[in-house]
Amino acid sequence: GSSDSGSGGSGGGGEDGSITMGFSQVGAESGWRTANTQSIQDSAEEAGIELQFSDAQGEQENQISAIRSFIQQRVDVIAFSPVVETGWDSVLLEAQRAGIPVILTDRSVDSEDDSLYETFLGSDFVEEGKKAGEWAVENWGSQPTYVAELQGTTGAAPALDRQEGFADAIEGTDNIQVVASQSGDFTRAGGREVMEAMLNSNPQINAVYAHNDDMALGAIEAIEAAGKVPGKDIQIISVDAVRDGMQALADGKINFIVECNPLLGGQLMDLAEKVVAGEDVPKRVVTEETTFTQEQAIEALPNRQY
Amino acid sequence: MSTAAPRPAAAPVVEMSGITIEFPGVRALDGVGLRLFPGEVHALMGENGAGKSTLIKALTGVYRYDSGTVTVDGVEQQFATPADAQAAGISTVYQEVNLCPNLTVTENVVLGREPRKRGSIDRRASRERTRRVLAELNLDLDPGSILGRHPIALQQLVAIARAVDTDAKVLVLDEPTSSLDAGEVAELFRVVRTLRDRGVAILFVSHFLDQVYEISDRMTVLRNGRLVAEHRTAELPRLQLVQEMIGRELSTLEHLEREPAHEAPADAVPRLRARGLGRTGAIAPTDLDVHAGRVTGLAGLLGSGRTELTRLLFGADRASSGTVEVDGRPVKLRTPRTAIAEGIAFCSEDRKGEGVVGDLTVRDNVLLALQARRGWLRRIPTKQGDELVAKYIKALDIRPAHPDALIRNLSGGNQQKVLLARWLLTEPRLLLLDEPTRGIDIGAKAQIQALVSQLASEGMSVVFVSAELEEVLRISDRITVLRDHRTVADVDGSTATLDSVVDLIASGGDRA
Amino acid sequence: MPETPTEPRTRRRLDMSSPVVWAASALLVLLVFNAVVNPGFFALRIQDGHLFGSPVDVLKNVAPTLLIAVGMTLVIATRGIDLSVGAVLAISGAVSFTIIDGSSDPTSPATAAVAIGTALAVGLVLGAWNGFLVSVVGIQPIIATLVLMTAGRGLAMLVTDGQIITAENPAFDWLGGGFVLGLPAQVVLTLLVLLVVAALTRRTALGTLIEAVGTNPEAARLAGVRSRSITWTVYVFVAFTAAVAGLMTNANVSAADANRAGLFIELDAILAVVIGGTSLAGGRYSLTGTVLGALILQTLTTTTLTMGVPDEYVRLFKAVVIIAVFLLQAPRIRAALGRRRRSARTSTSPAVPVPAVEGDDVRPLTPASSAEPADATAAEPTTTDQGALR
Amino acid sequence: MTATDSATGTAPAPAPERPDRSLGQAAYAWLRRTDTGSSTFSVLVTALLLVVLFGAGTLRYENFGYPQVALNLLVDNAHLIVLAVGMTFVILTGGIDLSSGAVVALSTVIAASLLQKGWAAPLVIVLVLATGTLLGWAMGAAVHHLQLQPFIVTLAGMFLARGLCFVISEPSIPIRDDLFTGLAQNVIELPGNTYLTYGVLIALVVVAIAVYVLHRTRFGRTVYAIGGNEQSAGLMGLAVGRTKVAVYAISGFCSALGGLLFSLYILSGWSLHAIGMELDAIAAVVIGGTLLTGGSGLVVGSLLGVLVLGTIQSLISFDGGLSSWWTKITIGVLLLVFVVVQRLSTRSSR
Ligand SMILES: Nc1ncnc2c1ncn2[C@@H]1O[C@H](COP(=O)(O)OP(=O)(O)OP(=O)(O)O)[C@@H](O)[C@H]1O
Ligand SMILES: Nc1ncnc2c1ncn2[C@@H]1O[C@H](COP(=O)(O)OP(=O)(O)OP(=O)(O)O)[C@@H](O)[C@H]1O
Ligand SMILES: [Mg+2]
Ligand SMILES: [Mg+2]
Repeated sequence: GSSDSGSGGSGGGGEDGSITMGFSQVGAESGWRTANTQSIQDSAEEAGIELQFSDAQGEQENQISAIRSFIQQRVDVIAFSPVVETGWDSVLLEAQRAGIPVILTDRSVDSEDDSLYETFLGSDFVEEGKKAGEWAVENWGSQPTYVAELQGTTGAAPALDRQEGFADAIEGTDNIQVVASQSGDFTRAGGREVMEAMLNSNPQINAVYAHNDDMALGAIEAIEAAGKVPGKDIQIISVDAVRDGMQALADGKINFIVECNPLLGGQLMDLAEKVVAGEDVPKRVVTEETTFTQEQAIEALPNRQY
Repeated sequence: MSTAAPRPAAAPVVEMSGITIEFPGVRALDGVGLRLFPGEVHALMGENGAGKSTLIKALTGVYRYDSGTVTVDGVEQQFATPADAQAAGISTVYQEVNLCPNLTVTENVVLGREPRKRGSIDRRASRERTRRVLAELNLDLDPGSILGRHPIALQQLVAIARAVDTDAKVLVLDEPTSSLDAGEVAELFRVVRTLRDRGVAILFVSHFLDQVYEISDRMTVLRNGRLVAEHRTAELPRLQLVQEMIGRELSTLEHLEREPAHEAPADAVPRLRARGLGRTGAIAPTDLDVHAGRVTGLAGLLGSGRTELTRLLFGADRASSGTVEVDGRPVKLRTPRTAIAEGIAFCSEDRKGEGVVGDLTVRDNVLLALQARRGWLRRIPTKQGDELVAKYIKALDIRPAHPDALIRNLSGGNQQKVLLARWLLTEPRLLLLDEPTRGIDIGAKAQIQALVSQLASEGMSVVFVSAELEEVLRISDRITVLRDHRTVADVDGSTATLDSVVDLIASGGDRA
Repeated sequence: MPETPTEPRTRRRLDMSSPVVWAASALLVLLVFNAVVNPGFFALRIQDGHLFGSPVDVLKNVAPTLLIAVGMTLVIATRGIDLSVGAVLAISGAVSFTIIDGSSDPTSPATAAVAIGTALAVGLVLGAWNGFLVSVVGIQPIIATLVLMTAGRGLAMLVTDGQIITAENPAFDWLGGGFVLGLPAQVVLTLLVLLVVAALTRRTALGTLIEAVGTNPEAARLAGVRSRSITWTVYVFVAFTAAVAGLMTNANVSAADANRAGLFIELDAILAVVIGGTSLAGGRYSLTGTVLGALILQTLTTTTLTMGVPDEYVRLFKAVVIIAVFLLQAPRIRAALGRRRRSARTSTSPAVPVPAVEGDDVRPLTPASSAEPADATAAEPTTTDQGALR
Repeated sequence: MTATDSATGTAPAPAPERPDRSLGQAAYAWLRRTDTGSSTFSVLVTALLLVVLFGAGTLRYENFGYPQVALNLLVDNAHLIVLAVGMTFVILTGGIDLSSGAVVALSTVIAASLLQKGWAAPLVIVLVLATGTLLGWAMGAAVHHLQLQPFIVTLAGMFLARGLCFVISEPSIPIRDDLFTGLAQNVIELPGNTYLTYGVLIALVVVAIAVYVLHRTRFGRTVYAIGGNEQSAGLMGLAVGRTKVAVYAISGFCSALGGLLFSLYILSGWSLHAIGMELDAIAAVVIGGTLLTGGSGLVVGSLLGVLVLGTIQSLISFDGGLSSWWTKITIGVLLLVFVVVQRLSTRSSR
């Protein structure tokens, strides 16, 4: 939730033994992201780590300047979810020179020199696409399936990777055919508008692969408005597993969701403590993620945290 | 059609012939010719809307003409831009002040031909040059001050200074004197004569016949877009000139004689009584009484504070001291709206900046003040609006007589008439007229003066400001004389003479 | 006395030089293109008594943008601009959904009424705030509204706590998915607002006064026009339209997304206004043009979606089409086309002076540049500019 | 004519010599001085407010007072400074350039993709600058020759530039070229353990050139004149058309240069970079005291405007406790306080 705007001002921890972490978040562009932020803030408090949190409003330059200011503030460890994979070498080099270890979360960077960061904690978007594709092959492969793909923001890493993973997985399955593919910008409104247009131009569509739950939920609205039954006439796969998506899955409007777990606060704090203590950590830590079918969703729903 | 006038021996520096320009719906010029000789002052005469400004713009590359030829120094030219004309030695002051209000006086004067030192602008030299031309016109202005903060008349003088500051062969002045007082006109003419003696050809437009006869050597008369005649000034009687301009005998010319003074009950409560009204830095605390049915003239030199005072009376500027009573009731004139609610109307001297709403039609412009007073909800019914507009177009002879023409396409004088109509329409009880006859031709001027007298005799109070002292004298029942931002005298209009008022203005006088 | 040329007054003639005509032709071309490329585009079907099909989608999806564009037209006519409409839209959605979500009876019509009323009231307050900054404090509109554009989205997220809030309320959902006479409720609502605005500006003097304020504020002030209240009012109004649009867009997906709802809608709205031929320099405006502009933009979007233009080419495709529309709008090009047409008809008609001054731009000096007359009877180009809705 | 200097009572007299003034009066006159339509005073007010803002940060946050924090304002915003300079030219003529953010993105994408293909860095730099200038020139030509509104022309330019970005490359591309990485990572060490980047130097040089051009050349005067009154400028015989086209070309060039500096800063090319950066540039220019209607403003003001935005951003990074929404609200409120105070303190002087 909201945070106390007056709590800043104390950088340069470490002397008293407590750890100060500078964390630069992408923004708050989706429910997923807010859950992610929440988890990090809560876990930091639990672990007794002092968190300097900075929101980049979706802009890389803000992230870079935030990291610079963390360096100025002499925090003990820096963590961030990069807005984009490229272009981090300089600022990571600065952190390294200042002797501050860096942990990546959620998304990786494509630096050639992987000594610039200690470890990368996060999910694998290509893998998520693959999981979605594999389920599609298994369940749709037997009859002709015309898939509408609702892509995320054009050019964004999750969108590109989820598209790639899905395409890899369904390759060779002649029955599954992606007949339309448009960007819905990861939003409900986008999902709805794109789906409406696709239904008009491609009446044969009988399956949807949405790069996130929000777009799937928007598509459901469009499908229902057009008089079809989501989950039956048109089957839907989506990624994320946020609460609304899980609810739709439990209600039978979505058929399958690949989880992309935002709750990596706990793992992050563990890693941070180890890194600051100088212990060895693996270069890549994959978040614990699963997939949900309708039955699993009904079961999992009551304990869902986000 | 044209009577060829005997001309000087030299070859003309500019010769225009058969110039035709057509605007949508109006043939503004129809086969007009003009010859300018070196070393002459040539007056271009014609009523409002006759096509004078258009002819000048055709010459200087602002408008492209449909047919006809322009030769400069014997070479046929069609200038694509004013810059080309300037490069060919034609320097122009257009009718509406065309300077950059955001720049300083110096920057405006030297703009486009700044002195340079090693590639960059030499500011000291610019300033010096500006000082020199300003001094030549005997103009005391801070060259570093922002142009837009000066009254329109001063801006006009700066524009003239700019035009004079070149070694042009041809100097074109479109109504340069419309808001200048006698002193400045004299200075201007001195400079013009110097230039003429140097061999510069000067084209001069003015509606003041006295000035034209004083300065010009020859004149060309236009009427309704056509060339009427070209004359030597000395050989053309005034009456004939007027006839040629308006195409008929001017009966109203007699009206130019003195208007009868309106009787005012001495003990009556003034319609407007100002006590100690002033604004820091603009006008010293002033007392002023304006009675019903009378015309109060404000006399003074340029910058004496007449405009400032009228603006305070209208609430256009906020007064910093003093009180105002209307019909004995104290009122606070905080905004123009409060003034309008008291039945006060104000016609500004800056018609381009503060008067016309260029994108709107003549009709909307005429009805604007009335509509604003009624509020947006109660729209003036179309029929009533049409009738009112038609009435005033006719009464003030606005041309073209199209309610739906865009006002920005009207000639300067006609725009002024539209603005007058805007305020007359509201039937104010106190009418503040700041230079209402600026740029208006003699026929219309007489009409407007007659109208003002008539309105006054019907009970309206009028405050009348004009750079033309004769006009103020002719029309006013009382004259308040201002000098250096304060009132210095208050005299009876019926007994005042030109000399006595000039004396007062010059000496500062004693409080009457 | 010589005659002044009198012209027949032609208020209702089709003037080929008017931007509105060209916007309309651009739309027509786009529609024809769709019909050819996409035979199914115009296929309308009736289902449960409601109309369905791409044209209906276009109308429904254009509704929020159009609504805001109508308000924006008035703001732009006063020489202003409002960048904060997207944020206001988000706030309106956030407030209404939070109320519904938090109410004890989330499905009752009364709750919906409270939610809608509160959202609209908040919209009015925000508009008043913008209007205050612009007309009283005197801050340049673009910066004054930039403040709310930035902070407003923050406020919306503060209301929703950064979450996407979902709620189902039948009465409220009608705003998004309801139908009136077979047409989507959003379309009907927008039409209604449009008609009211058209009536208000044409049947009262509001339109003229707004134009006066936008063209020459000082002259308007001295003529006694309430410039300040008029300016203030248009900002309140545009915020109101944004609030209504917020209700629509959020009801459309039954969720309030404070962070993404209405993102960049201010650009779309401004673009629609400008395509419609209204100048950003203030003054004369055309509501008809705005409607056409918004329709062009939405048709374009729907076209790219139904055609299935590959994602990486979508923006380029739109850019090219929009540039083409703009080129058609260019006064010079229109003038040239108009002249060609005319001289084909009557070769005797005299050439009209072409603007010769470098740099005569929006307010040209010259008679010909504002509008090339189709023929001599088009004496008042700007009165014919305006369609029936002005 | 008349001497209306109210001190001198006598009638027509040659301009009186200005009496000697005290130091205070001289200072006051200097403050009130205007140069090409722009007052020194409002820029000073802006500068003062900036210092106050920064001072507040120093008081509130430990470490905010480090010299490097102030220098980082330049380091982090070198690209924006260049962008704002170009934007200042355009806005001074009464125009606007909405394409600059997209041109920044396009520049990073072109640079990154060409470098990835192994082109030589200097060639790439020239090509990027040429592309930006050409695009700007085309937009200027459309504004002038086709008489289209600057807003829509540059908006179309923005769509076009973004569209081209996506066509060139959807995913982001890293820049690994030696020249680029060298320029990006080698810093200029300054005393006191502080540093600046080469990008900052370039940006400051651009500012200096712009100041010179605007105030010491005829071209610059013409820019101000057009902003004051375009019609008049034309009637006064200035090269209005050429200047307008040039101004957009300059802005295009600055956007491309800003794009190169940005790609030094982030060492990558991506279609989604710099979204909305044109608004930042416009905001910086306007905060710096330039009127959107044109004709009044100083480049130095725009530089200050960028620093104001940068300071607000730093304050937020240093706070470390602001959620996404409080961040937005805080930015908005700080911006508001700034422009209101600025407006109120310069109002009386107008
Ligand atoms: N841009 C324009 N568009 C349409 N008509 C115009 C335009 N400019 C001038 N006219 C018309 O051309 C005619 C001549 O105007 P012009 O300005 O030359 O008159 P003028 O002789 O200078 O009058 P004044 O003494 O009032 O200044 C008028 O009827 C005017 O309405
Ligand atoms: N020669 C001058 N030098 C400097 N400032 C001047 C000059 N003449 C006028 N002003 C300024 O103009 C203002 C007063 O002008 P105002 O318009 O009230 O005078 P006016 O009597 O109406 O003259 P007019 O309307 O003929 O210009 C004052 O602020 C004064 O400082
Ligand atoms: Mg004229
Ligand atoms: Mg005056």
